[in-house]
Amino acid sequence: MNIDQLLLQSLQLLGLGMGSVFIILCLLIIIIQVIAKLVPEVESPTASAPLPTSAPANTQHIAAIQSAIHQYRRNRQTKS
Amino acid sequence: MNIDQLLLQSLQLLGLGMGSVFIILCLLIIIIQVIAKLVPEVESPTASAPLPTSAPANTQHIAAIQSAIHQYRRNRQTKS
Amino acid sequence: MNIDQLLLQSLQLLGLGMGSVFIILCLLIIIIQVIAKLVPEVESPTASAPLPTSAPANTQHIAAIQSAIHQYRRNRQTKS
Amino acid sequence: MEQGLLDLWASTGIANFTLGQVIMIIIGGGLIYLAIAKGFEPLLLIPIGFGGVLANIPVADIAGPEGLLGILYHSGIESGVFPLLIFMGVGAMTDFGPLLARPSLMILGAAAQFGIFFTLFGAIAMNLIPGMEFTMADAAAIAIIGGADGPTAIYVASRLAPDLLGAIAVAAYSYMALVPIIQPPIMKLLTTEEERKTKMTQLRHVSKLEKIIFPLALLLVTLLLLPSAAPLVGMLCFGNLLKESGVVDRLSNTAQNELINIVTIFLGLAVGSKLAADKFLSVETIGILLLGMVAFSIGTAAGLLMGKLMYRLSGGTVNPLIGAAGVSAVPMAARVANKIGLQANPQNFLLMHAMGPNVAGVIGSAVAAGVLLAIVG
Amino acid sequence: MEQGLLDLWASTGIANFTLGQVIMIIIGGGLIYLAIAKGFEPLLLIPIGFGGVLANIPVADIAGPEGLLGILYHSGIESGVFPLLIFMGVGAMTDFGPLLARPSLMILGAAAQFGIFFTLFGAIAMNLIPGMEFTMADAAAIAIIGGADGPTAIYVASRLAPDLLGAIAVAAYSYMALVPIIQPPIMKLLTTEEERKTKMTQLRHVSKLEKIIFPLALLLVTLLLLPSAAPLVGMLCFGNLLKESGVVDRLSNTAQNELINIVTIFLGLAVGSKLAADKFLSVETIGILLLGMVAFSIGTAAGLLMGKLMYRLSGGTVNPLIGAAGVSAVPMAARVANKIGLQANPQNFLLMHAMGPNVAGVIGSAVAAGVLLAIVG
Amino acid sequence: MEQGLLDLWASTGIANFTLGQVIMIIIGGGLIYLAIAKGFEPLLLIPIGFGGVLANIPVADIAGPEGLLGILYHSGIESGVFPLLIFMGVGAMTDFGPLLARPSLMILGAAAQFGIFFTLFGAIAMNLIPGMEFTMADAAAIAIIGGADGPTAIYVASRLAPDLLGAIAVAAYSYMALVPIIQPPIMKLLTTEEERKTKMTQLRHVSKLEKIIFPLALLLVTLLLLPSAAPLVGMLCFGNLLKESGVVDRLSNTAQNELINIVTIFLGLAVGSKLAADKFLSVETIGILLLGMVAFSIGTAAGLLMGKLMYRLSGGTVNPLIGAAGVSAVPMAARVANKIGLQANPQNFLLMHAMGPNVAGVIGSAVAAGVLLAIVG
Ligand code: NA
Ligand code: NA
Ligand code: NA
Repeated sequence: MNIDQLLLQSLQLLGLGMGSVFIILCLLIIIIQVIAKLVPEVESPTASAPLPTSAPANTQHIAAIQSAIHQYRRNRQTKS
Repeated sequence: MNIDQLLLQSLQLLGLGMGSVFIILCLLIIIIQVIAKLVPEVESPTASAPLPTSAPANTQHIAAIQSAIHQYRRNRQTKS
Repeated sequence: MNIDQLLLQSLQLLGLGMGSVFIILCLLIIIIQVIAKLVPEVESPTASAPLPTSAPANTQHIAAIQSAIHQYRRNRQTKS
Repeated sequence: MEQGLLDLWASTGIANFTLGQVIMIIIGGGLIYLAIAKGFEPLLLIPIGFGGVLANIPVADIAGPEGLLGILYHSGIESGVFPLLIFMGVGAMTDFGPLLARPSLMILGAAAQFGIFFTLFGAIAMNLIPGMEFTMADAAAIAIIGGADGPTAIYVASRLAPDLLGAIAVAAYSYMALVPIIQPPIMKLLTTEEERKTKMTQLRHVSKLEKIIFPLALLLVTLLLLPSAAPLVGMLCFGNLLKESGVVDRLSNTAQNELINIVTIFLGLAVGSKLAADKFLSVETIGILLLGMVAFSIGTAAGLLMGKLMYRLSGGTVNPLIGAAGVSAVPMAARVANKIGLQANPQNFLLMHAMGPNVAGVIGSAVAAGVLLAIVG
Repeated sequence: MEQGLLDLWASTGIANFTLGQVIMIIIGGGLIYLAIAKGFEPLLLIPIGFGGVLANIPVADIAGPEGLLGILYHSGIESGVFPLLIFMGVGAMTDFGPLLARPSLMILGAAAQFGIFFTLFGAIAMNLIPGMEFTMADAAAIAIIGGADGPTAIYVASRLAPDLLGAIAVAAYSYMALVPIIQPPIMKLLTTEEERKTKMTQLRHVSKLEKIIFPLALLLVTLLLLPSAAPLVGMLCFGNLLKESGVVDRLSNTAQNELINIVTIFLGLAVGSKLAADKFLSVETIGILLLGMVAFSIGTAAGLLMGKLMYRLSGGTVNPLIGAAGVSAVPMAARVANKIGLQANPQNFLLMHAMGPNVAGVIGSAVAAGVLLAIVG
Repeated sequence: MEQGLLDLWASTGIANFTLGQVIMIIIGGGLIYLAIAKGFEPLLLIPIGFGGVLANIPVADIAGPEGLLGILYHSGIESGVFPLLIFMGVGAMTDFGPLLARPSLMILGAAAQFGIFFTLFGAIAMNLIPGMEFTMADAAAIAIIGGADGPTAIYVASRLAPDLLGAIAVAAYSYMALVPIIQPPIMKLLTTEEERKTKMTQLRHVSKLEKIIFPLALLLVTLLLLPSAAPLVGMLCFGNLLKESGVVDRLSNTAQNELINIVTIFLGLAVGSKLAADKFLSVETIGILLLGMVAFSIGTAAGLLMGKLMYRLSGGTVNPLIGAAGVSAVPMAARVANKIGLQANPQNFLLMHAMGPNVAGVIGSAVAAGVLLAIVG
């Protein structure tokens, strides 16, 4: 490929590349705005905490188990 | 292998598998009970801490070194 | 290779090896002493902290950003 | 320019999607949703779901042999390294104390493995349905879902039926997350109010030395009787020994924190690479999901029935509910037993008592895995 | 004995050094000096510089296929694994909140990518200079320096022009460190005092749910339109989802701490292996350094000009300085915008406003990388 | 069914054990016992011992090329990666301050390497005993035990005599653990009460800049004179530079905590894979254990004798006890010197003074390793 072709191709890439970047980022802008409009309807101030309650299941379990272990050990110590 | 043979083989596996699981876990029960009987003789309430004293050699060293370093630095500062 | 040759070669290695170790470590002693002589001229008591000021750029940035975020959040809370 | 535009268009996802990929991306998104919104085993299902999405992106070939997920799968799951490292971390996190305090309850963890072997039979029987075709290796890999233990299921599936690995892992973790929904009805069906009210006596004190000896004894039994289970059981014991020895806390802490976290991320993504549409979207997957549910339910029932037997034999000092914890699904199943026990009697704390059968279930399913690998593998 | 001495002498570095290796060791030392004494991106430039020194030690062949650096390069960079894991960590550390609060500023992050594509053209044009020979793949790999994002640059260079990787990585991180020196003159040249004084209104509150949905939406757009960017964008989104989901904090913490630290050490050393004299000491490296500077400057200028346009269109509510942050170089470029803004108006805190374009620049250059990989790769 | 039972029986360990495997499992258990109950280098000997047990389980083939230990060995030790990463972590944990404060004491760290080269000669001489057959490479790998440095020994053995690696690593770590037992009698034998009472003057202050320059100077000397030592010394210097530079604390902390912990677990297990019965249970192993003890003792003696020389030359201001710390075994040997010094004079704190020769011994044995690799390798 000679230098003229390369230069032409790189100019094309400039156009295609900047076009792609703008199209994708503009699309994201629109999507973010749509999400922002939809989300507040779903999310009331108090409803913003539904995830924490159901989510950290594992740590809750662990906490529950640990407290049970502690209780069990305390009982043992009181006894012995 | 036809389906009848497969079914027969899977039934055999059921027997062998559950047999193995029960044999191994029952053996473990016995071993745990034996260990539990043997250990208390070895381990008096105070003797339960023999490991910690000899064990965390490395951290002890490090602690010793760090305290020596601190001492050395304090000395230096007092001097200069 | 017969055992006599091996023994001779290992004696040679003894000489070469200890020679190399002493040469390199002695060279290091000299270099350390040279560095120690050169460094104090460069480094006055106060100048001993030039690195910290320029160095932890990243943490500084992060700290700056975090404080800005905090400020922004505080403002938001005051408003709402 | 037109050629460039055409090339670019030809490289878009839109121009290359197959229906299967679209469905799998939705399924991956669904797993992420369940993990975040419903708390379904998020530590595994977020990476698996996300990996599933990435694996089904056209053109990028992220799950191919040169893509990130493909590399992770090849080096970590095909080799067996990731599930074994997870098992080491699990060992370093597990306290076998409750098991050692009352070892007879271990029998409950044995009984619950009936779910595995019954399902093996069921999977072979499913070949009678037209369209289903499970080999003995497939059936064994599916059956291990009944072990209710993620790394064991992934390890066995990677050895016996790599093509089914995605569906098996998803089923295993999903049903583990569903334990609070699957188990209670079975527990209530198979036990009487009287049995559920049973209070259990406090566990004896277990000395440090017993805890150190146990992983070594477990390894010894395994290597004598069932060496094919030795990789799994061995790494569990190794992690546990790091913890209980008390002299290598920095290794134990790393094994149960940074190392298991890193491996969990990689394992999840790599499992996700097996959610490729052509493997996952098949009638077999439906069979796997059905059989997994059967395995869990039968395992729970077998544990409960053995619990009832122990209730009788012990003169009513063993609450049969803790038998359900024998399926493993640590610590979820033990918590469920505790909860149902509390419903029957608000003074009835079964959690520590259920932990024994619960960790026994981990050992039991590793042993079952060893049998399957020895005979079928 | 004489033979032994001769052998030993023949194995010394002194007897084997080439001039190129000496120069490269000095350059490696220079990078370490800049990193420590001047604070130039020390997290990367210390490992890269040290790796460069190690790679140029004669006899030892540490950067060869059986040496440590060669092994790290082969398994982590040739495969693409390391930059993708860094990107995951970056995702887990990034707060897209400011971007979501005012998404229109994302256009600034798009404009700044002009630096990349202009430099691509410039690199091809450099072929007119005798001695320079850049293929389209080389030119694309060099151009990505303009993305001002280290892992993206390394990822693209490893795919398109591995021989130039050393110079490209050094240029990318050096110019990122030089952002406080390169950008201010351009910012002052292209904006008026009036414009720089512009205060911006406070950002709106962004809900947790929006932050969870965003990485999934970003991935969706990428996989629909530009799957070749999916590995990079996907891992960024995955890391961010780990963080924002709030249910897998232990994975998120590991991704943004231990895991990214380990990979940073390995990545730096492995990049250093490409500072071998025969590859680095060439006229092309001078071209790369020049073009990298051009890329940064043009990117900055393009961001600023788009900022000026938004200043007009928005009726003077957008400070054009934040356009310069669109090149990425997170968070350095945002800090520079903040600093120049404060010089014009001591009440003018632009930092949070500049963070939006700043992280948009990361996305923008990942998208640009996808285009280059799709068309050139 | 009978066939199944027979298959299962044929797959048990009992049916497959060889006597050698039984002995090796007992030896592995013995190492674990010594590590836990006696505090013998537990960070290494627990993983090595456990790996040794796993490697000798019949059928499972965990140390084979497709087993976990085999994979770890191949990717981490055969490649040299694990010992080098450990050395990086050691560098990040080492404070060269005491060495820089009184560099002349470095000569003690040189003298103590006599143990290595004397043992090399001794190993070759052992060929005179019927049944022993050590090549020069074997002898060199065995001799490095005298360096009293685990990663150096493993690195050299993996390059020169992989078959002996298990025995060499076990000997090296065991004798390092035995330093408090091996060294005191030699110290008391070779020094007078008067000498042991010698108090040493306080060390001068070492500036930050000296500490930053030192690893670079050390690397420079190594690459000029002995590039074959560059991988080991280079990674030591790299780790130390991460620490002393003060600008990459997150990398330094990771190198000396999570990363070294992870690699220690893997390295130990992988070394254990070389405790396979057929390699370990040979007359050579007895030779290795004997020679290792000789190496330690001669190294200690050489350090002490050089210490006595310095005591004379310095007019009694150098306590010869610190010469024994020149073997490395950081920080155990320095502690032993301190303890023996305190016995002679309760006001005599030698710890910081012994740290200089102690870390010099690490450098010295890395240099010795370089000589061996250059001439024998
Ligand atoms: Na189970
Ligand atoms: Na960018
Ligand atoms: Na040494």
